Amino acid sequence: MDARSTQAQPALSIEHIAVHFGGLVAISDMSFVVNEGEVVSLIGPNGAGKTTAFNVITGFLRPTQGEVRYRGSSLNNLKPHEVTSLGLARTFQRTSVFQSVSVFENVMIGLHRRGRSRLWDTLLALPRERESERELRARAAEILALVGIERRSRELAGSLAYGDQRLLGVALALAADPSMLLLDEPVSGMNATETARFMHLLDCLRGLGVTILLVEHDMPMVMGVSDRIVVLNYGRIIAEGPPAAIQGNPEVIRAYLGQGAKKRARD
Amino acid sequence: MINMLILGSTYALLGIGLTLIFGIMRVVNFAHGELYAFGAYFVYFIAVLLGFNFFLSLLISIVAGGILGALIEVILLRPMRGADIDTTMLIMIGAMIVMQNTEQYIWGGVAKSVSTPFPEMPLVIGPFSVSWLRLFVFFAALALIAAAYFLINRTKLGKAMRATFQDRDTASLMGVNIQAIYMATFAIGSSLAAAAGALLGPVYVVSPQMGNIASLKAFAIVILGGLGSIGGATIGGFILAFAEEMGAGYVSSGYRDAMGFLLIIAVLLFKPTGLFARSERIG
Amino acid sequence: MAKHTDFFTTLAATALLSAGLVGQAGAQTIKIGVNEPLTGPFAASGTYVVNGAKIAADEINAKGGVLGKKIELIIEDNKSNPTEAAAVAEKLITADKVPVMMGAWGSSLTLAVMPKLMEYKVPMVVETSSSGKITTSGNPYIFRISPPSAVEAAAFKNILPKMSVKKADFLVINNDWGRGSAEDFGKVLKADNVQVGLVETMDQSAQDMSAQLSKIKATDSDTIMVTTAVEQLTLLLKQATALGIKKQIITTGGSQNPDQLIDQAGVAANGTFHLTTFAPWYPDDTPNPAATKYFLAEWKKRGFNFAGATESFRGYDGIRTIAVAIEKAGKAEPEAITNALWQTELMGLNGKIKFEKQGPAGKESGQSMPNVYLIKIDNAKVILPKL
Amino acid sequence: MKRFLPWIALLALTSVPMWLKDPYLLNAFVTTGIFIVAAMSLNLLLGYTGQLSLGHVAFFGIGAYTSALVSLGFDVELVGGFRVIHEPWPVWLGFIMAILVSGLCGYIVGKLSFRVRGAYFVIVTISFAEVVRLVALNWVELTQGPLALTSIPPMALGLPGLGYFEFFSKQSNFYLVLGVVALSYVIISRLVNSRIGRAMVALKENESLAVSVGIDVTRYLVLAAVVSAGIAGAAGSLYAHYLKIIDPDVFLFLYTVTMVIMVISGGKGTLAGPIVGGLIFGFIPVVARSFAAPEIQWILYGLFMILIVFVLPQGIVPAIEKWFGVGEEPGVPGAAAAKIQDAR
Repeated sequence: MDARSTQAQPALSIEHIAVHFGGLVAISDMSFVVNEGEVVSLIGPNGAGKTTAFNVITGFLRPTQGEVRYRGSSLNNLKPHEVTSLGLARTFQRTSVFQSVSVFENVMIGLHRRGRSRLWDTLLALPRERESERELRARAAEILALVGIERRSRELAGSLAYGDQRLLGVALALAADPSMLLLDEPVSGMNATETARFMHLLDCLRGLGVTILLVEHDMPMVMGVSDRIVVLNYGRIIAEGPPAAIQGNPEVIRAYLGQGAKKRARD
Repeated sequence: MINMLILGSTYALLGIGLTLIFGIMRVVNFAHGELYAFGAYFVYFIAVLLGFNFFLSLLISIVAGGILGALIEVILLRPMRGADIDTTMLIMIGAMIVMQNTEQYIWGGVAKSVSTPFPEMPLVIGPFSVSWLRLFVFFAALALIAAAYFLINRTKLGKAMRATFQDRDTASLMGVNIQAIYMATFAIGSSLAAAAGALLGPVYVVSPQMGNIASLKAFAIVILGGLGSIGGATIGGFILAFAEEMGAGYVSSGYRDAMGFLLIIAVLLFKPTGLFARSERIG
Repeated sequence: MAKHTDFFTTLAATALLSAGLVGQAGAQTIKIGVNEPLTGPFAASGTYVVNGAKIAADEINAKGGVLGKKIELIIEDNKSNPTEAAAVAEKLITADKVPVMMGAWGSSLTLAVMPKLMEYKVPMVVETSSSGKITTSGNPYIFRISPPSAVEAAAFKNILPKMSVKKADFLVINNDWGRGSAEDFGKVLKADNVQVGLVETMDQSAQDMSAQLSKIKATDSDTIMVTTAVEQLTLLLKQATALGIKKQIITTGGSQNPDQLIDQAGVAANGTFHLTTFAPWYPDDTPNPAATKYFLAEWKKRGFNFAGATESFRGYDGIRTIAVAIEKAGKAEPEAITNALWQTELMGLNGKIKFEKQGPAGKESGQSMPNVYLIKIDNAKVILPKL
Repeated sequence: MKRFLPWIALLALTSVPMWLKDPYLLNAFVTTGIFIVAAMSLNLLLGYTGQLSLGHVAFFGIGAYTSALVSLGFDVELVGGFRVIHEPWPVWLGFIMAILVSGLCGYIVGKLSFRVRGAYFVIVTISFAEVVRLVALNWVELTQGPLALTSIPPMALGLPGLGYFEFFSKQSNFYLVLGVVALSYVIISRLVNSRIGRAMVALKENESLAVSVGIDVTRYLVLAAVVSAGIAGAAGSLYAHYLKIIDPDVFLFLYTVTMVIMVISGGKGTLAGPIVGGLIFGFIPVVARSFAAPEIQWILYGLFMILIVFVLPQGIVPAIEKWFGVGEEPGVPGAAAAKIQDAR
């Protein structure tokens, strides 16, 4: 993974993105930048367009207009798996793991892009196939150790505790060897201990130089880990800045008024 | 041209039944054609063997089709609720094999014909001629389609069915009895298939094999119209009839039945949700 | 129903104990294998043929059997499926040890069985199949009593000048039978300076032929030559009437079953002509009136509908042919029966059964040349038009 | 222990012709074996990528026709008066061509039809099979249509210096089919136990998630379709040269149903599943024939099908494994317990 180099070099830039579903405007003219090595959070009330933004960045949705660039290259016409190849990996809100496969196999699946064997190697059982598999196994063990669920590796992913499933989801994303991670509500549904563990993991990742874009409702956590926060409401950016500035922003407070009760619900 | 409309109306009946079942229950009903055959055999049984009035026999077989459908739902599908689509599909294929061979066991392989009170000489208007029976079938089918529409759009049951189609969990939360809705759906779908069989049995002949082709055609219709769309199935029925007639008339009669399938492939490649589906997510 | 191999014996065999256990002890009867479609699309016809075969077997046994032993029919269902037809032949020959067989109705079914006959050198009497390939591909174990379409067409050549046909369209079932007929009858028509217009096909399972009929209605031909099974023919006649088609309709193939047509197609059947090989309506005019009367009486006694007689007589003739051959062979062994079949001569329900050589020299198949009749349906009655 | 099971099974099957002398049962083994090969190929699609193709018989039939036509030769006139004459080739080349042509068709169908999923995919595949059947029925010049292709030569292998070996007897056909089963087993097992197989399982489990870890879904679906179609084509070729006659009935929907039920009853997504299920459903008709009337045989077949799905929805092999507590080897999960909703 990349070393942490120049601080203010933009990694991901969102330029005038708009998304319309039929007549419905999900995002109108959104622009922001995530710099290399930064942890940025994207927050906002339900329906503000956070997950839509994620889907646009990772190629699951085509924007109606605007452009997404990562390290200088446009992501606009790429398919999701091609976006991943560029080093952007994401997690999902709800189902984030392959349920009926073992934890270890989950990570092996995640390591897909790192495999070196070709079809013929596999069919003819050439040495390269075995070598490649050995490397992948070693790497999978490393990643599981990093997120701290190595002791669960033989269990079925679907039988894991909720918090561990979220961690496995991150492990899966990490397996794609990303230079940037997009996490969609990673701690929703976690208890306090699990959340604390997760925040520690984020610190580790930051230490490894991974750029992180986070969508999250858990405010204490957002305030605790973010370098900068982008606030969305009704598909547009209403505020942007370091946590301290966002906390006191009157427009943000207004947007969140009355939303408190529903905060936890999915958008 | 007239023939096309008549064919189309019965195709639509078949299609509506199948699309209801798929849309609401997510069951790919391979036994649909067998319910069609059941309707035809039932008419044969009570009209020819028991000597009932022809029109009364039609009504009774439609009801009987519904009852059989309800039984199939309770015995075969209810225990497998929540199973994936492949599993229920296999069960219905099994049911298809059992039903078809039971028909043959009971009635033998020789085709039966149902006599009707209509005159055999056709109605001739200018250059066109059409048999009275077919004319009756056309209007009866239209009436049944209208009844199905009324049921779905204007009754409480229909409302609950539509709610279940939109979102099963929410409907269930709103107090819709999902078990009952499923049973009703399968029964209605089955009775529409039986109705198509009861109407066409006298036009054609009644044989154990008649269900095979009916199932395939029903699938074609439903895909054309978009899975789960009733209006689509109606129009799909007419489109299929049109394509077949055109295919036989202008391409080659050998490829007549290929028309429907080519149409399916074309539609799915260019508009995967069918021609008239509400935007429904695939996956 | 058919006599089946003992369940437990076969179970044991399938449980892979030993094949030796399967062998049947003691030859108290002479077995004849019958390989017919009893389920699937051809079930109706196959069942008719089997019923005819049973009448023949009972008649022969009532008269003391063959070579002093009773004959026993081992009837198996080939499910209207070529793979199964071959498997059934394998079973009949190897497990039931039948020295001779009858089958397999459809041409593709018979063709699938043929390699097995070569393999085990067991003869088979073919009772229905019409494909030319059956007797021309060099299989010396094939003895066919049904006429291939070429034979039927040749017989039609003599009738044709007496009918008024100037231009004919064809509407045939899309299988070997229909396509073969269209080809062979087409040749005969052209040779007689009759124009051949459209050749339309219909799928085996098709129920609505209106499109094809509309197309034919629009041509300037005066006659429609039709080849298909009776169910489809019924629909076709009804639909032709509904469309107001006034052309002369002649059907070929000999399994049209005029009674079923009269019964089910009603007035639509009036005025149609049919080429058939068996005329049960006028037993006295058939080649073998005594046998015809016996057969029809027996058919009726067993509660089968009269209409089935035109299909089932083939099964009756087939078994009688086999019985005569076994008697002539003097022993129930495949090779002896094969040789005896060449010498077999009897009067069947539709004419003399005697096998002529067909196919490549040295490995010819046997083909019998039955009579062909032209009948007409007039006012719901079958008549033999005097032409 | 588990590692040796396939070898033990292979050894046991190798011995069959040595003590089973009943040609009828041996014949049942050969035809069952041919359908097992086809079922194994279907399992690759259905069990590992989760795509149910109910038109699989199309590839089987295309293989059968290709192999038969290559070894028999043909002479057709294409559109525009272009005439193609093909002289008969050795039979083993027909076998290879069958695999290639079926594989190519798998590629085309895969490319086109993997735009849709679920019930839509099922129906596209059925339609494809029906269209192919109708072409085989109506393109009389090439396929002889309903007149059937007859006198298809038996499978033969020409080894330089060693002479020419024809698979004529039942025993030799048994070993031929067994060999193809074993080879298909090896190919499929290597494939599914590799990173390619993991990618397939991933996209069956959760397509969006699979995509997000960088798996090119279409690529792997198409790859599975190509391999699967190729193996089905091989099975079709075996069928043509064993039965020695084919007609458009090789495209019977019932054959697809047979393959599917073999896979499901044995256990989809397990390597041994199609073999176990295949042996059971291959021999049900043989056993049923001995005691039941024809229609009853079918009714039993259908009932047994329903029963298996009711009692063992996961299939026999996973049930046995659970019973004996044998875990599946990594990379080969049992049939998925729950369908997972799209994450979007």
